[in-house]
Amino acid sequence: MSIKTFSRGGVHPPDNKLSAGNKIVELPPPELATIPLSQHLGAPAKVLVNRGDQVKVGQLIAQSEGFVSTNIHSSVSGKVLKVDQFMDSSGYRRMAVQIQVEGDQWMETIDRSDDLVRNSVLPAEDIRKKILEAGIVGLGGATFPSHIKLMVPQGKTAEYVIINGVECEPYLTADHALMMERSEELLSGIQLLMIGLGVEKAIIGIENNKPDAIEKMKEITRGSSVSVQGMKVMYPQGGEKQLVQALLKREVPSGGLPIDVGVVVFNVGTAHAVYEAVMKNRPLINRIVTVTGKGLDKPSNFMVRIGTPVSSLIEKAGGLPEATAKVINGGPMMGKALSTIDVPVVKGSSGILLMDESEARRKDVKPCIRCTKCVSVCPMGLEPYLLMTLSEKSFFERMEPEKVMDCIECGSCSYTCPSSRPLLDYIRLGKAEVGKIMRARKAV
Amino acid sequence: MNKFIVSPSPHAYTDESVPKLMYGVIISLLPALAVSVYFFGIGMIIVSSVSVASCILFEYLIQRYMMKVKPTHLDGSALLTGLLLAFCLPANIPFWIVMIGALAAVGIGKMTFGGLGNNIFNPALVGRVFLFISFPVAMTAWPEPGQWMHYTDAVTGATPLGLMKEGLANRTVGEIMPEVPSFLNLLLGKTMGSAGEVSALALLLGMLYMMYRKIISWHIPITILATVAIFTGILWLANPDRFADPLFHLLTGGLMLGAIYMATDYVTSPMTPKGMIIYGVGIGVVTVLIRVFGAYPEGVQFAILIFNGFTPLINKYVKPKRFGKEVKHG
Amino acid sequence: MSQIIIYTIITLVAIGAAAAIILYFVAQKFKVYEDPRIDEVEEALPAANCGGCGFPGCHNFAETLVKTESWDDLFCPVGGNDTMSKVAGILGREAIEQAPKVAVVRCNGTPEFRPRVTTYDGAPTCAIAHSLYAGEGICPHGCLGLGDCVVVCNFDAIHMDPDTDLPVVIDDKCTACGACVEACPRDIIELRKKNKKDRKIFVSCINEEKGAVAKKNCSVACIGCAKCFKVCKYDAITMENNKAFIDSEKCVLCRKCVLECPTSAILELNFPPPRKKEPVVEASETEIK
Amino acid sequence: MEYILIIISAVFVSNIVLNQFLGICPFIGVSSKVETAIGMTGAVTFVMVIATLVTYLIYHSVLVPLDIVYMRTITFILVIASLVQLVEIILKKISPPLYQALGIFLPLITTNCAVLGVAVLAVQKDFGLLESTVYAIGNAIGFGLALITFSGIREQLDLLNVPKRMKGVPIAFIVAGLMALAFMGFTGIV
Amino acid sequence: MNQWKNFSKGFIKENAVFVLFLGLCPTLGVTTSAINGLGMGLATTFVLVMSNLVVSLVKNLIPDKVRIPAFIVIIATFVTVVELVMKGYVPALFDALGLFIPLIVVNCVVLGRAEAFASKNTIWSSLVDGAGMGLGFTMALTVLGAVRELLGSGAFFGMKLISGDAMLLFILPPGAFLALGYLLVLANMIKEKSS
Amino acid sequence: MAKKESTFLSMVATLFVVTLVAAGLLGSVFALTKEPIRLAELKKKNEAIQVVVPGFDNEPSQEVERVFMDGDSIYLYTARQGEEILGTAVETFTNNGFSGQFKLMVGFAPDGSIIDIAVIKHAETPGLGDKMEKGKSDFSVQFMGKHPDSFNIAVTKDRGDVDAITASTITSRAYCDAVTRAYGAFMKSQKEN
Repeated sequence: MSIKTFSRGGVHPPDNKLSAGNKIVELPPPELATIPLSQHLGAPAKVLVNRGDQVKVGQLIAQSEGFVSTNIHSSVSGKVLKVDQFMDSSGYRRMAVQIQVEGDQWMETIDRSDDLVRNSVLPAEDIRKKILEAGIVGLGGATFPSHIKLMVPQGKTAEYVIINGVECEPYLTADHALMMERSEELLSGIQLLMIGLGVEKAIIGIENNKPDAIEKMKEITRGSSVSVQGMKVMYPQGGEKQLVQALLKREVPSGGLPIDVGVVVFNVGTAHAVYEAVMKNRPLINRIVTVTGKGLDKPSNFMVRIGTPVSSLIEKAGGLPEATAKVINGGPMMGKALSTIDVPVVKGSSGILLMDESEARRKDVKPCIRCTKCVSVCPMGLEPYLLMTLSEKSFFERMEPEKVMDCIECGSCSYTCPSSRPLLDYIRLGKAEVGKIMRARKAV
Repeated sequence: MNKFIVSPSPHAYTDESVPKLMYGVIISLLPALAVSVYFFGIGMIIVSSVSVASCILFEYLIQRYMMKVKPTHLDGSALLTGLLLAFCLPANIPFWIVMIGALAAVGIGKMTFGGLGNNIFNPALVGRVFLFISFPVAMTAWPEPGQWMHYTDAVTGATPLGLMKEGLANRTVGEIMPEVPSFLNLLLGKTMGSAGEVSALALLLGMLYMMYRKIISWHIPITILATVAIFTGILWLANPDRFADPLFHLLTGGLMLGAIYMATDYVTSPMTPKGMIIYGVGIGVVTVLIRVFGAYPEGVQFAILIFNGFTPLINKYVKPKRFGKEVKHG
Repeated sequence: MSQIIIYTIITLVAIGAAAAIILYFVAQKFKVYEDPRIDEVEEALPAANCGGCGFPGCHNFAETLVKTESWDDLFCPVGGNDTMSKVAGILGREAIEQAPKVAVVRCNGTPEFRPRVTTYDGAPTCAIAHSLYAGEGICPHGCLGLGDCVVVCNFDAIHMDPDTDLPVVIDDKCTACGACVEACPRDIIELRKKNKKDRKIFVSCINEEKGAVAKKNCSVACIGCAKCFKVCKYDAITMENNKAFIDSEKCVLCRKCVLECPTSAILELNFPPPRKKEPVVEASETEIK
Repeated sequence: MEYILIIISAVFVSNIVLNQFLGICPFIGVSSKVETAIGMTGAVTFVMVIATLVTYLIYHSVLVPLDIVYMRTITFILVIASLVQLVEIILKKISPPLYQALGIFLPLITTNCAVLGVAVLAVQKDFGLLESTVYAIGNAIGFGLALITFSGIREQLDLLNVPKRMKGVPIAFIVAGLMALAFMGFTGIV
Repeated sequence: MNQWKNFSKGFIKENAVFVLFLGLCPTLGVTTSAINGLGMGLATTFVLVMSNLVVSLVKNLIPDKVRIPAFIVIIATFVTVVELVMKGYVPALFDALGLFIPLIVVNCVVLGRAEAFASKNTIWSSLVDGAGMGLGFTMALTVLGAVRELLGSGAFFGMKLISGDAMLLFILPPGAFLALGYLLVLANMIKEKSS
Repeated sequence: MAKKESTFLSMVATLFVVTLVAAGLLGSVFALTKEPIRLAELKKKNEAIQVVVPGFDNEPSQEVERVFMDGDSIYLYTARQGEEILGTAVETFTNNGFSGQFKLMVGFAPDGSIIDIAVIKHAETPGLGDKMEKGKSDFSVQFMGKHPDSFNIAVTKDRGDVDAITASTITSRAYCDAVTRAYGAFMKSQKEN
């Protein structure tokens, strides 16, 4: 088969997968864990514990509040120090539970053994319920509660489960490591998702810069209804819509979801978490985080408890280099810059990337010369140069017809601009303003 | 404690930059420049250096003293404008006319609109057409190639297109063709014409280089050349006595220079491939219309300016194919 | 010769009469109801139908004048101010006399008081920085210093002070149009009553953190101690969300609260020479310069 | 063929706006948006053709036989003014959508010198009835071409960083000048 | 009203061309030389003064609904008078101005003043207003004409200042637009300076 | 302000009066200017004839002859001094100008040689084509005294004897076309008489 990729736009930033091939290192629980109540898209969870309470690993400490929301579990055992506002990665203060770690006592219901459990006999409904209870969210970074994806809306049918092993972000290797080391569990998780959705076919998409992962997954999935597809390296292939289009030649309609074309997409990490939740009864309390950067001593893939401070991760990877100028939560294309490293790892943290001044600084902004590069790299077929100008000059009402809401914020435009224009910055602002306009219209 | 830099994503950028693109274009112009200097000698050297120097100087002066902004005269764009302006002037034109052209190009064409990226019309072309209309005599006296040491005193003659336009009034194409340089000479540039437009071969080399560097895409130049070839081809087939053959039209005049360097100017050309094709076809058609039916022997500069004017409309109505409008099953 | 004059008269009169009669009857027959005020306004306009106002004709312009709320960009170049005020009269839109107001910036978080812990490197607008993170200073309510308010001001009445990284309002130029209030993503700018000699007293902080946190973020933050609230005899001060607010309508500029404030979060501007409390007055002086 | 030449000449070679300087006021005034420009073009086409026809008839059946051609200006302007109002009133009643699209531009056309200019030019050039009509259509297209292109450019200029002093009318004239410069290329086509 | 103020406003503060952007067609069309601009300006001034005079005379006799047609007739009458007189006594200028003489009828300045000023003011004020606006218009046309003549044919009021060709562009249509555009910028700058 | 009310009657009456007065005024101005206008036009024509066939004392514009050529009429004016025919002024045209039609007045001596040529009306490009006008360049001078039989009225590019105006070959060529047409008309009228 020909090498697949999506049909429109895309860029190819240097890979920089420094930590590729490094084994996953499991880190011990931190001394002090801060577990935010809002680690997912949607409403923050409602806290169930009070100051001074004793909690165990895996204990539910905050409950899903509303439809788009999810449960939060304690990732450590110990005493609740505070339920208060703590600084999050953006410097704003949000509610979180801070726990003084004492020992490592787990909930009795959790199966902590390493034994592989295959072939679930649970009905689809129970699988969905377990996923809901375990507080699983999309681990690729979007943190959309997974149980909602498993509820296929009326009138629509799911045909395919697509598993996203693309990891198109430069530097990040967490998914790669997961596929290499937990491939059996991953396959089991995929099969659970298929049962949960009542779907016969699943495809794992992996970019060609991870040949060993493709090999491994192909070997394991042989004979199952799960197929593995190697893909041309191209950012942002990991975007849901791009992935679906690349693998199935189906275009998710504007404003729609993959389910509109009969597809549900999960990240490999999510599939693995589903396995843990359903087969081992273990809620989402830890995740794999890549800690990387050119100045770092030991770029690593860590298995970390949610709530561990980022600073301690960096410490374990060799310590913060003197020249560090920027710390990014996630990859260089879509990650979020941190204003301080005293923030906890959350469900959506896929990597911690350190950059020095020369890498981090943006170049001086020059005038747009309309070179068309941003238009040709936009995977959504938008015109970033126009959107930015409209946003800059506050012509927000003209941005809606230009489909600004289709923007997936992949950053390809800003990446490619020879004038170093902050295209995505302004487009994001425009999206927010257009969103306001649309909501106001709906309200009338 | 470290003071971290915070910025929205993305946090990675390409190495491309505006100066790099501009200098890429300038490199691709070197073969044509070399050919021009070879044929027109000192005249070309004077014209191009005066043009480049005045464009840069005027850009600096206007930005510094009239717009009161930080001058950007060294970002390569003024240099490029100057070079392109020199390319479409006769190599024997007095230097003060070149300076007026540079003032028109930079002052009217570019700075009036706010500088790089804001102009609607291609500055070099504005300069050229401004001069062409203002100083028709000086702008249509073309030096014969090979006069190394002559500048304004060079012996002049008519361009192949001029010969054709004049000749067709009472003679047939067949009778005129012997007076026109051979196609080989047209390809190499041993003919009369604006300094930089004579050698089709050198310009094509430049185009290949720019395409290889991905500075320009094929859409605009190829559509223009193809449209001109097809349109003149039809006319030629219909009446070979009245209309010259397509090869003649492709190799003569400023077509190559216009199609490859002027029409592809980022700022003034459409943003989408579809738009570029509409633009290219339009320029091709208007060029041939003016060449064949109009009063001027050459039309490409007017055609490009006209379609520079249409570019905003093209951009408004020709959008890239959005993701996810139609859903294909299967 | 007189024959030609007669022909002229007959022709012109005939054409004129024909036009008038046809128009009259057609107008009767094809009458369409319209807001009568539009006609009234149109009457007041010069009827030059020149398009100088940017509208395709006086009628259209009149319609817009009647129907739209904001007349910001509407002006008739032919009739000038007289016409416009007449139109305003017809529509009863005489501007309601209001007590003059002026914009004040309610943040005093200079780098000295509010250390900068990060460097912002995104697009230089407050709106984008605000949606991204707390800002260079640690206070998530403080001024971002990127000047969105400066950009929107049509009267050059506001500019950034490079020493304090805070915007400065020039009272004489400020028209209290409110554009900056709208533009500030953090709602730091407020329109307050204009007092004699541009004097004003206000709480130059809008943070909602608890006292300890606020103090940590910025040394001149309002820590919600309510001392000013207790000292004010005119009920001009209210406490809400851990901070004080001085109502400019009730405040009599007695300056008791200024003396009381432990963090110098209450600013007094344009008063006679300072008596004590140096940091505040210094800051205020830089602000009015 | 002759009619085609008349049209080409009116549209490109001696474009009514860029070459003859007629209809400059709406060209500057009603060109800030493409949609408005299209509406204006429709209205101008409509009125220009009818006005040229009617004035042609009046000129040749009244003024010439009575030997009072010096009355041209005054009769033409009267006729055009009444005509515009007539069209406006009728359109408003008969087709409100069409009125919404074109009607709002109608009053502006009375003082659009392009309409009177074309009517006068058509009789000056000794055109026949059909020729006059074609001439009016050609000029209307020419007006539309210039106006719509120009409005496209102005929409774009809104998004660009035009220097403050140049903004508005001055830059509009510069753009018009450069368009006129480009249109000079058509010289001699007809 | 202060008559001097009333008169002088047409030159700078409410200049028809540079400030109000009215009457642009003849401004562009006839200004290939200063003398043409002057001639056109004076012709327009005559019409303006006369129509202002007559309109203010009859303003109370004309019902509102027909005032526009009546004004148009009045204006058109004076335009035709100008047309006939010029044809008879200055045929060369008439030929040079051509179509733009009848087009004074549709010059917004004329109808605009009649409607906005003359129909509301006394005869004397209307006369002064018409003269002021008209002479302001004349000044604008003459300046533009002089600039174009100077740049385009190297002459000033017909006197050749340089031998040989100048920048032809400026007496051709594109030059009219460009020259007016830059003059407007200049006018803006002067306005900025003065205020 | 006391304005008249807009009743149908008052409206019609007002318009009636206004148009009546306007028409009366116009009619009288026309009557006054009719003669000067006629004279001005006559003067213009006579001046052109005066340039190309100087020295006449008759009214050449009264001695008109019309010749049809190339779908349009060409007027010939005979200029006399006393009884002697000084020459014929031919009002000719060409449609090949750079900007369409232009008109020339060509004066022929009775033997057919060109006395002088004047431009009546043209729209050629200023600074280029308009150099055909007398005084703007020496272009028209080269025709003076030449006889079309011996002087090939065509630009040198077309193997004729006329030196074209620099950069305005089209105008020059059209000029020759008009002169040739004038000569044709002149010969035709000579033959007929």
